[in-house]
Amino acid sequence: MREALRAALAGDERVFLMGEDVGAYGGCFAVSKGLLAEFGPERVRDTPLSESAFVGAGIGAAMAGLRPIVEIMTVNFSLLALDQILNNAATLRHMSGGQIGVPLVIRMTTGAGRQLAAQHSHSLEGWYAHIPGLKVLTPATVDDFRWMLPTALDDPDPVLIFEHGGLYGTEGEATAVGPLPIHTAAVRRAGRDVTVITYGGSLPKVLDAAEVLAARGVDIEVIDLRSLRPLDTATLLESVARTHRAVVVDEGWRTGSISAEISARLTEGAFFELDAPVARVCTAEVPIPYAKQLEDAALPSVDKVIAAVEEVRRVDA
Amino acid sequence: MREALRAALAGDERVFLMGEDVGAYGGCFAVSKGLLAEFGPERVRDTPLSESAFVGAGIGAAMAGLRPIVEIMTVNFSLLALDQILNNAATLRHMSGGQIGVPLVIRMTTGAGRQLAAQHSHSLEGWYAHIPGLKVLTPATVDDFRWMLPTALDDPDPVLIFEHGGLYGTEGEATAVGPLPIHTAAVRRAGRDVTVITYGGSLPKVLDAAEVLAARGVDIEVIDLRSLRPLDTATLLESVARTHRAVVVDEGWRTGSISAEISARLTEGAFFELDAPVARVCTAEVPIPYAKQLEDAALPSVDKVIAAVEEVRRVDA
Amino acid sequence: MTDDEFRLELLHRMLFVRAFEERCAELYQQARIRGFLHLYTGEEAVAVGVSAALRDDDAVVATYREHGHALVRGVDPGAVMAEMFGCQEGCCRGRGGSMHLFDVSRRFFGGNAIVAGGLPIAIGLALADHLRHDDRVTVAFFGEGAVAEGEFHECLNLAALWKLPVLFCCENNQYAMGTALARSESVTDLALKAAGYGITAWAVDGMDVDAVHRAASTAVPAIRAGAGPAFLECRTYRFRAHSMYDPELYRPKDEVVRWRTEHDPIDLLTRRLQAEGILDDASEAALRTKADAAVDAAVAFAEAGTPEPVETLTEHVYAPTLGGRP
Amino acid sequence: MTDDEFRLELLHRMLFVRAFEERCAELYQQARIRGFLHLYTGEEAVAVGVSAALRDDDAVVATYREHGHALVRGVDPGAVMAEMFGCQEGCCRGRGGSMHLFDVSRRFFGGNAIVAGGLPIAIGLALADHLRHDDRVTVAFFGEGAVAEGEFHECLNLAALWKLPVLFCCENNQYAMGTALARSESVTDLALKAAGYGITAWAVDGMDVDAVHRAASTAVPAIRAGAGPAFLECRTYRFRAHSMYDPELYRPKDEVVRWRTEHDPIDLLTRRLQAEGILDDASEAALRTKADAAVDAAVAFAEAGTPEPVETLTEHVYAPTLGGRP
Ligand SMILES: Cc1ncc(C[n+]2csc(CCOP(=O)(O)OP(=O)(O)O)c2C)c(N)n1
Ligand SMILES: Cc1ncc(C[n+]2csc(CCOP(=O)(O)OP(=O)(O)O)c2C)c(N)n1
Ligand SMILES: [Mg+2]
Ligand SMILES: [Mg+2]
Repeated sequence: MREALRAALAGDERVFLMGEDVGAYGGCFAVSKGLLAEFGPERVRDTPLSESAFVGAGIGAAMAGLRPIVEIMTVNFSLLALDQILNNAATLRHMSGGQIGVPLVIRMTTGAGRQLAAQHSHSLEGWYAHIPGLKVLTPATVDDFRWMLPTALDDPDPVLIFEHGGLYGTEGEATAVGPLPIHTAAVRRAGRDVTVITYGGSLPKVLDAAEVLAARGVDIEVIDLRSLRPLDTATLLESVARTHRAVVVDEGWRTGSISAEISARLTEGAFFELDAPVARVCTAEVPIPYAKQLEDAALPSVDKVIAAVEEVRRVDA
Repeated sequence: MREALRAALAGDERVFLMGEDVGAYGGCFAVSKGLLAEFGPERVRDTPLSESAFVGAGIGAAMAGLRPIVEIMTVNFSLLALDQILNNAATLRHMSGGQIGVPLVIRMTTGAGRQLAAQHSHSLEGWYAHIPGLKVLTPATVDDFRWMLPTALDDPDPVLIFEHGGLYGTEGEATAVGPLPIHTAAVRRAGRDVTVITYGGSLPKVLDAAEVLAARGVDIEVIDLRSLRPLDTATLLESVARTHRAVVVDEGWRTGSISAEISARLTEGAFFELDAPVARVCTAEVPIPYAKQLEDAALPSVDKVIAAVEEVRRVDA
Repeated sequence: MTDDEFRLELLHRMLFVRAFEERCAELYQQARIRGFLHLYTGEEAVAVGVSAALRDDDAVVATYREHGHALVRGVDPGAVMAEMFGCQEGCCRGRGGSMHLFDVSRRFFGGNAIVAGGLPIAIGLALADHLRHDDRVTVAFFGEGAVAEGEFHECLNLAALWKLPVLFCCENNQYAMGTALARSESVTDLALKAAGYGITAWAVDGMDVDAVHRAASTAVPAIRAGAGPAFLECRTYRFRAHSMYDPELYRPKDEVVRWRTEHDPIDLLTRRLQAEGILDDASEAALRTKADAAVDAAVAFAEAGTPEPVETLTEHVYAPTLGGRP
Repeated sequence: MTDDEFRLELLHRMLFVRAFEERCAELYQQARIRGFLHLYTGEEAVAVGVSAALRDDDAVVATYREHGHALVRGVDPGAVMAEMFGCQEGCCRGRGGSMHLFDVSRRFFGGNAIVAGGLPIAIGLALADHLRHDDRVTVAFFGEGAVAEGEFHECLNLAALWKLPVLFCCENNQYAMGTALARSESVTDLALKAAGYGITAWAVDGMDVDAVHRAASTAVPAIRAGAGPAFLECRTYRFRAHSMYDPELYRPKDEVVRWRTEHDPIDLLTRRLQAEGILDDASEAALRTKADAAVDAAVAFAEAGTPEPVETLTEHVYAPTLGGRP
């Protein structure tokens, strides 16, 4: 991600980075370390703790033709800026009859799994995907962390990038060499038996489950949504038309999660293809607890994915 | 609603009402007219425009044992208080290991249909239903406007009541004579052919559609959810087991709406009962436009409900 | 333009805004305009006086009570009226309505219906100018009710901390819907709030367009020169209800009458210009006729408009470029 | 308690908090404590001095850096440690962890990890007392970083407007994570912010527990008597990193060393009590031993705890009453 930010700042004068502790501190997850020295405090701009004001300032600067990258340290604090995101960023183009664009990128860390407890463990990317006017990206691979940003910056509309906190440690070099499309899902593992749809921090869990299942002779297809809004329904339907069974895995609370939307769309678009109801593996409907054993029990896991796959295979139409 | 508020204030010293213009102005929709004179400014408490602070103050007062009714003038402004609602009201019981309860009622007007344009026409009740720790009510009848409030006030946990702006004009006397349960859906019209599930401001539209359909010989069952969290799935499944077809009607934007959750639950719980995929009639995925013709086109309507019912009847398993 | 001509123009603008608003009220009664309608009657001197101190390339952000600001900023009155008629000729193609007027060509950035919600946008517009070393100024208009919102404070701090070219123009009309200032602020001297951020602040009689214009003419060039933000409180009064739904239970009728009869900004300037021999009855009548005619023309334009077609509903949610599938 | 005994008790409390925090750091290295851990080392005089001015039935709301506040408020140290071990003996049954300590029996209301997020709760607790005519006081502790949040302003205004019994205690340790105050506030004299709301404000040396206690002992009784809210800025310094993840790139090492060696609140009080002849080496050693022993006991209690069973995961989301089906 740091490389993506550096390239964006170096490549386009209109780009600047703004957020809490992006500069002197080096970014909450050391993501922006070194950028202050390279680009200076005007373009790597530390803000006070004023989420609503600085996100709104990003909107205004984008309206004026700049290309701000606003960092909200984590999704948990984005609620303080939600009015600006929903009532301004998402509506301005429409309310102005197409006169105004808001080419803004908002990055934030999302997700649980690090024992940060109820106020610091939200997974609200699916919730944001409810809002017309926004685009919602969820990179899960090294390539996407590196190469979704330039595409997002080229987008004339506000793009939210949710980076799962558990993925910052991912090792590896990017293999892609240029900007990647941001509107398509990717098949991360081809398979015959069950389509497992996921994104972000749950992708590694699903890929691990795929290994275990493969050893048992079950061949799952793993789809990484990459973007929650727009949702690439076509890729999902195409896969389900082959496998006839689907499981959705996401870290949001079950009720009203993006997995509900996917389930509804698969039912709408592939009802007569499905041999079993679409299953969901989500987070338990509790504020995320601190204790490791409780948090683990609340979140999707490799075992839960495996169990859900086995379950949809048992059912038969 | 005014009667409900008056009775609550008169019946329990711990109850007080707080919000913008609830007092001197008489409430944005004249809902609290006369209450200031009757109960005084301490218990009918006008607040400054400080949504986060006064909603949070309601949380604190509830923690201390009072029974605040906080009015957020409309759901559109609730975003400013969302951090308090999600990170405090919804989590405190859990984070404190059960020590703290937040017996708070938050009322707000919701919905579109009055040409108030993009920032004043949100329908976010389905969105709030995603949050564990909250309860979400959507009264649609005179009885529910009158008699859900006392039950909500008795509840030891935070209850959000979404009152659709289009329903304040509803005429009629309450027929119920005491507090109504808030966790159950109600069958507002029994029917054989298709289950139509809805709530709040869409209920009158669905009942109108039922009349038209009845004249054509189509007999729909109309279920009023009443509560979006918890969702009374049992009542829905029971109905669908009889009709084998379902349509969900709600005023939220389609993607990620509560109708997606209902579709997913029906698929999970009644897959083999369904003769057609669950259909959804939602709001178009646009910020709500001002012009009447555009707003009408964006929202669910009697015609769209009828078309959806006809459509699910055409499909056959 | 001579000084006299300039002040006659101020009068004309106030007359025009007044006539426009009164016509809106009529059209609302006739249900030609719908939704929420917040009229500016009584407060004209604020928008007129401040705007006259701006350059064409400066930017304006306003609230839901913004017809006046849009008009004096030069947004086409016909397009404003057509907007409220829901027509494709409207400045926002019928999507915004009364509360959301926009005209990028005039750098008029709304029309924001969330109290204090426009302030961060103003900060951002100013930040863009600051980063590009453009000497443009952004004016944010807002009611005194907005001062209680946290966002107001965040924005004052950001603007002062970063020395952004923003004029915060508080239209203190003494009520936020039904809430009098003293019932919403522990300290009602709003200039003190600005001082807490080191922001230069003035309070002026917002019914005196000369005074408003003088203050703005002091503030704006200083901001433009890099002095950082300034805060201008204009003490004013709304002659009409908050919106068309308001029964006005919260203020005595005679208070309204007193303000209308004793403090009307149009009367004040008219009398002053007469006393100074700049205006006579005939030229006053001519100005009024001209204002009325302009309103007539705007209404005629809107009447002749075409309702924005339903087929366009989903346009302008995302830009049509990039081949994205939304 | 005599005055001397009282001040020895202040010293003991600071020693205890210090020892507790240092042990937490060790336990974090050993991965016995997980998640975010924000230590109070260096700032002990603030919580100790203010809390000593409170009654048992007063209420306290704090931040994620709240071990010290909980401990001096009388929350059981074993239960605090067990909480961080994720045990059912923890004060929140392992659900809260370091950032969310609660103990209703001590009227200790958290443990809030959203900056400024606890302030509205404090307002509400105080409002309840106000409505019930209880003469209790609520203290809200928060960092100077919170002053930039809009919520801070909304809360100061509400408290002042409604004359609520709240003490706003700002722990100005000069940094919010890596952001020095001067880079987040245009005016760094925080007492001026309070003045903008008509709130009485003091700034005291937060390293001097006597001074903190004196100020709090002036403020709290006045609040209790109905004078409305007060604001107390305690100027302090955190000796350790923001949390256990912080590489501390934003402040020079020697600045930390200088504060540690020249301004340690424990050293300051120790030296003063020695100079006043109240403390000798032996009694100082005894106090330290007592503090360490209490920490040992807390750790032993936690070590003997039982992990909160996984089966209870869904408990405490809603109250178990009412037969509701969630
Ligand atoms: C955040 C928010 N809360 C509440 C409202 C409802 N509301 C609309 S206008 C208004 C009063 C605003 O008063 P003021 O800022 O003084 O402006 P004025 O209407 O007097 O011009 C209120 C409460 C809103 N639009 N936005
Ligand atoms: C609303 C919000 N934004 C950002 C954060 C991340 N964060 C946690 S602590 C902190 C610094 C707060 O500084 P201060 O208020 O001075 O307290 P201190 O840590 O110095 O005690 C930040 C930015 C947060 N927890 N909440
Ligand atoms: Mg006002
Ligand atoms: Mg600090």
